[in-house]
Amino acid sequence: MKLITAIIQPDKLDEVRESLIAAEITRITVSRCTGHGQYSDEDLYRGQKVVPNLMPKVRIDIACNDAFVDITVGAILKAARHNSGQGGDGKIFITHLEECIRIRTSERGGKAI
Amino acid sequence: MKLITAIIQPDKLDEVRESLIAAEITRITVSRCTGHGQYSDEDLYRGQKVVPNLMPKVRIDIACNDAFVDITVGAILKAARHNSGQGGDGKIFITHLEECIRIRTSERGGKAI
Amino acid sequence: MKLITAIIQPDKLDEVRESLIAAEITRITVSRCTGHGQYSDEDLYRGQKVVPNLMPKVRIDIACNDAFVDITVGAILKAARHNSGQGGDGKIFITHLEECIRIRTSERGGKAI
Amino acid sequence: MAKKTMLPILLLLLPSVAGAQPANDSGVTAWMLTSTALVLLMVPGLAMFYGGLVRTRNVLGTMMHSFASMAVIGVLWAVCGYAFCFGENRLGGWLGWNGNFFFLKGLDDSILDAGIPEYVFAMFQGKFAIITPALIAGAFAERVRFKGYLLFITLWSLLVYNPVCHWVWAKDGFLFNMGAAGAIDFAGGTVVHITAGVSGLVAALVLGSRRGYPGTAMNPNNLVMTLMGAGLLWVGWFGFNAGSSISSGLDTARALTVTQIAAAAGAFSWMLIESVHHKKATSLGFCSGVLAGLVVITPAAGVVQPYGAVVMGAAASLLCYGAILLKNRLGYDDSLDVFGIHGVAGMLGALMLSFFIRPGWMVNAAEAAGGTWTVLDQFGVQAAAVGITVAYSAAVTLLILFLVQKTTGLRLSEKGEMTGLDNVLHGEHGYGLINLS
Amino acid sequence: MAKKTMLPILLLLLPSVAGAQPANDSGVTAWMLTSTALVLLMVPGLAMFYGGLVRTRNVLGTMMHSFASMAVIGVLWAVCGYAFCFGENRLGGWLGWNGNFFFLKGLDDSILDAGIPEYVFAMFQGKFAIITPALIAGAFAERVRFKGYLLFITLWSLLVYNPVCHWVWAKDGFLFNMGAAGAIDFAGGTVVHITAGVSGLVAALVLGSRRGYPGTAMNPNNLVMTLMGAGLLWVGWFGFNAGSSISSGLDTARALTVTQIAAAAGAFSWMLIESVHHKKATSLGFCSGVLAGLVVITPAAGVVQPYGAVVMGAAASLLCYGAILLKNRLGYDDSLDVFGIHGVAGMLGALMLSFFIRPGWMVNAAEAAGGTWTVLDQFGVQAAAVGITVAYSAAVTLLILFLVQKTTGLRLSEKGEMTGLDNVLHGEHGYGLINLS
Amino acid sequence: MAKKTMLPILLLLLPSVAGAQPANDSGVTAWMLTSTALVLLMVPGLAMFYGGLVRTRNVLGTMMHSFASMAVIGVLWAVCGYAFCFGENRLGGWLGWNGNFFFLKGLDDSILDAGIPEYVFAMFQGKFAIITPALIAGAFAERVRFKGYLLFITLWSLLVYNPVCHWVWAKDGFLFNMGAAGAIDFAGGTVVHITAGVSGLVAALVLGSRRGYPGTAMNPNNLVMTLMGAGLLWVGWFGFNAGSSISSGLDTARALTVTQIAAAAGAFSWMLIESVHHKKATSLGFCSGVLAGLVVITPAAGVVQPYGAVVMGAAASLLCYGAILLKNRLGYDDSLDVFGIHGVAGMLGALMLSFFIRPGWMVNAAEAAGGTWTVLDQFGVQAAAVGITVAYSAAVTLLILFLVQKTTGLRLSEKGEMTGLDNVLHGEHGYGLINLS
Ligand SMILES: Nc1ncnc2c1ncn2[C@@H]1O[C@H](COP(=O)(O)OP(=O)(O)O)[C@@H](O)[C@H]1O
Ligand SMILES: Nc1ncnc2c1ncn2[C@@H]1O[C@H](COP(=O)(O)OP(=O)(O)O)[C@@H](O)[C@H]1O
Ligand SMILES: Nc1ncnc2c1ncn2[C@@H]1O[C@H](COP(=O)(O)OP(=O)(O)O)[C@@H](O)[C@H]1O
Repeated sequence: MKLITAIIQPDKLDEVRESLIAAEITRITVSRCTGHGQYSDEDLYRGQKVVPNLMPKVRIDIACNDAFVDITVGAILKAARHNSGQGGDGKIFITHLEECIRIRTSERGGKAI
Repeated sequence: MKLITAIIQPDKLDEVRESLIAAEITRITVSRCTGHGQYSDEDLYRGQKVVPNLMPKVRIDIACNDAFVDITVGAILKAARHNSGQGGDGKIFITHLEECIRIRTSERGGKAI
Repeated sequence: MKLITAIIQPDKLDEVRESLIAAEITRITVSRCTGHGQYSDEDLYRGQKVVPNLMPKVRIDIACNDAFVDITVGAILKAARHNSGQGGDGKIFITHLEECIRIRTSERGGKAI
Repeated sequence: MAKKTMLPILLLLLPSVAGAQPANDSGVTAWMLTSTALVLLMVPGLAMFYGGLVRTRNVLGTMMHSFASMAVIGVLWAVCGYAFCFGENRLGGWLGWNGNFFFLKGLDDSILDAGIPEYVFAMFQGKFAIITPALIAGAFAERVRFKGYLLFITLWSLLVYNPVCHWVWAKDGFLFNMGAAGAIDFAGGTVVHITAGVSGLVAALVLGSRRGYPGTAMNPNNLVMTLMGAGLLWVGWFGFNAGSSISSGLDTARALTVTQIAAAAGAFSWMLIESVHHKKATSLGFCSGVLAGLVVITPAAGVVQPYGAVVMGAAASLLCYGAILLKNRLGYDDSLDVFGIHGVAGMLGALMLSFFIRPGWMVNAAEAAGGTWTVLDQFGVQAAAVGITVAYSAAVTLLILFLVQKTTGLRLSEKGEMTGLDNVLHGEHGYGLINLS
Repeated sequence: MAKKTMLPILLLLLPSVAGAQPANDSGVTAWMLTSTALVLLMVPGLAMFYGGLVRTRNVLGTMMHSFASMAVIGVLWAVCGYAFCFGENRLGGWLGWNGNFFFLKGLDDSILDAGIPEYVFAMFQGKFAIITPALIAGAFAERVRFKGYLLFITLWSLLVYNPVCHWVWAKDGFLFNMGAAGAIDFAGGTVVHITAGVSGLVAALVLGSRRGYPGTAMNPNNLVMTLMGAGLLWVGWFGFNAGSSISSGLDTARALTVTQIAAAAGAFSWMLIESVHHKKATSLGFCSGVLAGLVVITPAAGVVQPYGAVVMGAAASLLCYGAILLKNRLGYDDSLDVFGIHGVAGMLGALMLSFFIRPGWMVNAAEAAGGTWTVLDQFGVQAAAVGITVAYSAAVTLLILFLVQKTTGLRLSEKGEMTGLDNVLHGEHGYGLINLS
Repeated sequence: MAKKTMLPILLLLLPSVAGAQPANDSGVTAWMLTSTALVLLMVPGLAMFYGGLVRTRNVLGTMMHSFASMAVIGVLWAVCGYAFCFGENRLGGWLGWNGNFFFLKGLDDSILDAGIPEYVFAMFQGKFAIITPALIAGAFAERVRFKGYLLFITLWSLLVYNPVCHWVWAKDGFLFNMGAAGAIDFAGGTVVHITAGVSGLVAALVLGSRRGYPGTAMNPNNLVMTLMGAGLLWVGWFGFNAGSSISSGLDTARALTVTQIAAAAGAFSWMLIESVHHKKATSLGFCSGVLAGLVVITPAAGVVQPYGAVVMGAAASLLCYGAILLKNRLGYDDSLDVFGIHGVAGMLGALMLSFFIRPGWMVNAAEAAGGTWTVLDQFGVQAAAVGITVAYSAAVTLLILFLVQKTTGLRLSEKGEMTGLDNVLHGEHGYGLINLS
């Protein structure tokens, strides 16, 4: 099993979720974070363009069985990109997941994903 | 060492913390997240029941030595379950932790947990 | 590749970021969390000192190539410590990162960090 | 607001024709100044109420809908709005006009018979003109372009608000003179709430639903702020209704009293309904009940007594609750229920008041009618006023929407909707606090 | 509020017996209307103040405690509350009653001698009846069921507020007539703050502490909102106190002035105390000082001069600060310090005012007493009024708590407490903004 | 505020010398009481406006800057501020003094010729004294120590505000008597906005920039609250300006009208400018435009007519927008643009009003001048008043800063700045809601 962590632009959350659902990946956990990669978004503050050092991002965590890693990554890549890719579009990190437990039933492993 | 990440229902945070403390696991990190697993909680909005697509959840991260993994998981399982388990009760993910460093002292490894 | 996760005191965020930038580590993701380690900070509430059970913390996630792990950890350790180290200064966790993908370009591995 | 309890009282509003300038009554002026400030307070109140109900990414854009009306209509009203509303009949009574009111220039020394400077009346009225288009914004929340919105409210104010206001509140307005003693609209049941509610409905239908509606849940970002806003609206409404007496005496007191009671009754009933229906009384339901009660009593505050206010407040909650359930069934996206609350309760109030009119009023009306004047007679007048307002608002709003869509455009792009108004249209984020920086 | 500076002035409040209706004074009416709106503003102000202090999961539920009082007591007051408070003595003076006030129906044309429509007086008074039970809610915040709470405030309003209000402010109330010139309670030291404070204490003791108190820290979810709320309370209090003169002249001005000064002095002192004690002045401390100052001056605003206001404001902060430290020592859970602020400062104000009464008042009192009337004489009267109010409120609240617990129940289940009021009782979340969606 | 439209009117403010106490006018008193409450509302309004603009870690500390002024100046004003401002010329007219006003003790029975109790005038004026130093705080936001700030505003109130207020508004103030009919400052262009703006600029320069400015982005923590605050400021400004007529009649109405119009015009223009410059109209820009419009009309509200208000509001937005761009170029850290908005628009208003004065005023001035009085004559007077205020404020603020830095210290340590005011100075966190607990 793998734990896939994607950092994406907030405005892409809806699309990424839809893309994941289309790929039948429905169980996910999302949270707000702030990141620094390449500059991109800018706010206005009293007539001045302000480039925030840290920009709002969304983090998506998905635990999945090995067979689903490519599907998941593909679904994210497809939806998270602005046009044909632009600075700030984000990253996907994959780590090895040793165990997964469903709290409701105490099931473990792949079937608990 | 392992990193145990539990996604639980917000209303169970107090109980899970108490259960962990009872098991002498006191060092934890928690954060807010939002998740999609099975539907469960519902809000009311002007007379209509609304099932949010993403529901508020709490994430607990606990780094622990291998010997404590079962105790920790057990403590969480016991406390995080609603009655005898219900949809949305959450998940526990376990990954391998390669190193742990206490910032205060720069200690490393198991004794820094 | 490794994923370095540091839990630090909120008031050290600026310094840690500056220290990382000085070490040429610019890509990071930060988020708010709350933690319980050793007691430290205290608030006042109508004349009473209140020691919160869970205290505001900041989480920093940094994916980096193996060669940069020590530099990154060193930069954090140096900046995150209050004076010569005090309770609550935080922890650093290191896990193995199997894959890293840049969403914009679909690049993978070390060069995508 | 042109008080309509009886014709003779209305004359108070007219500056005397002859040279004799009426005297200023410092007490009435004091209350009308206060009322003006209170109605102004409703604008941030509304911004907070609406702002809290949308998703996080749209909070500023939604608040700006209310605020921008202060700027745009605030200027427009001074330039020509007042002249259109309170000038003499033109174009067969479709609109008023008085060149002397252009830029309010003829008002500098004018005192009305009610004992207040005409400036105060003009500013008080101006606040109504500001808040009415802002109300509509709730119907198409989270999906309109800012420029298009500004154009929309400008046209709407000129073509819908001004004419209807003229008909109902100007001394030569045709609804003002309908029947024995005029169609009763004390503080804006037709002029404000029905026009806004109906136009909102039309706009929601024409623009279509938000992306993802109704499948995706669209959680309010800040119900806490919505509650604050509802509180300010309640307070401001005292100026809205009690100020509409253009006096500081018994009529004012009566309006204030029934306003307070209807709001309480509306809130109480909504809580009750929800408790029965869902076993839980929501805070948003509470606020909706407050609003329903306030809206229903708005046309009626000059003629109804306390027990009538209780009945009307309760009825409004029941009907609005039903209307919103029906909307959910029908599936159109009147996002913040502008029609469900303002439209429905406004109509209910304008009609239902007929059955609770203070006896004294009916006696006078009978006299004016030169014989008898029954509840049913008045109900007929009210129904006519409602019908005309509904039809006119709907038709002209449709026309305006067409115009706006052909020019600046009104509907935001799908991408813009996903990113959110705040970022796309205003280059800002509402709550920096939720992200570390 | 029945102004108590001197008996003769009080007569202004009574509609004349003979046919001659007093004339309306548009200025006084304007200020009383404004005051009514200002006191209403205190309800959202209180909701914000309290709402910010509880944990995130209880923010809406806590705000609803204030808001719901607007709905429930708002209706109840119109139906019978006013009749109970300001009707003539019944049951040996325990309560008032006037069938003519039922549903306020006898007020439709009534103008009081003070020159205001009786409706305005009734509505102004009604706001006090609304806010008082809402104050109590702070004492048992984060742990009561909504239905039980509604029942509690209904009974409490009928059985505690109405009688005490009648005793203190009705012209035939026994405390109103105690001693030479009555027990002094200008704007609600006894009627509002002592009753609420004491009843809150009793309720907190009976219901017991929140789960985890005091071990678990219970962080305020939004001190920023608490500050806003304190600001609105300060503003609203001008209506509360200056409106209680039922006039728009010298007495009003005096009340406003000492209110402003006592609040400032209270805030300043609390900051000072904290700076000495903790080297830090907290914002919550600032607000507590404002409230302490406002509460202490409430009974006194009609008789005290500026320097007295400074002294009383400072004393209130000192005593309340001590009272809260003591509470922490004793360990009971008066969650938002209703007793510590309102109870303590209310009692202090009612007693301490004796030493700062404007000389003119004492001269008149001496005359009324037919000879001499000393500070100690008045202090005795004040002490009696305080003692009676404390004992009565405590006893009857105990009874009501018993009743409520036997019927709907009042204490929330432990599970409910952990989940939070918002979700369990209202099916909502206060801040959607904190969770992505 | 001492109204300056014509000298004769001013006399209304003076209690008659002879025994004959002027009669209280309940209407004027009602409006002045209301105005006092409205100006008080500006204090939480300002706290919200400023509080929303700083970073999360400084939100409470920044709000406390506004609130603390209520406490400190609130007490100081009652003790001696009023005596300094409105007493008779002392030290060659540098300051006023009237021992009888110490602790406001001579005011207990005084009624002014304007028909209001002097207490009300003193309290209304006191609110101006409270809000002015609070405005300055925006210039050095996020980097001052609380104790130093308290000392700073105390000294500043005594040494800058009180003298300038005396010169401009006391009947024997030298600016009040300059030229034919005095320097025109209806509601505080010089006394409030120029003094605050200039002093803010000086303080920002002396204290230096925030750590990391301008490289690091400093995102507003809560623009939503900033919008709410702007709304309350707009409402409160009606009291600020219309109350400054010390009447409830035509002058009041005129002031209210132009205030409303200038604010709307300012907001509208700022939106327009931003749309052209950045293709986006921000909500903060909207609020800035509202403020610019309100500030520019403040000195002018007594003499300008509606079309003038439109022009001045628009001009203010344009100039302030430019001033802020220039600041960004120059790189100094006037954090919340106190100079850029209040200083610049205040000066613009004080000067520009000369060209829009109501003809009637000029006729009277000419009479008073015994012949002719041209726009340029008045412009000269206005320029002198502005120049003197700027120079004096800058110089004395410099002195005060020096004093404060030598005693309590004013600038926060770098470590404190990084941790944030809330935690370091007040031991609190603004938003518990953002962290689980
Ligand atoms: N090496 C990294 N470690 C942690 N987070 C990262 C890393 N690289 C990128 N991120 C996160 O992803 C977000 C988007 O990065 P982006 O600007 O698209 O990266 P890049 O510049 O490599 O294309 C950043 O704001 C940050 O939150
Ligand atoms: N495979 C997964 N990957 C990431 N998060 C998950 C996964 N499964 C569950 N979660 C998280 O756990 C929460 C609760 O899941 P739950 O509904 O109890 O899961 P299940 O339906 O498998 O019993 C979800 O809201 C989500 O945040
Ligand atoms: N074993 C752990 N697992 C998860 N989080 C931890 C752990 N130890 C510490 N933390 C996080 O780090 C923060 C600071 O810990 P600290 O008090 O400095 O640790 P210690 O007491 O070991 O020195 C805690 O508040 C918590 O958020």
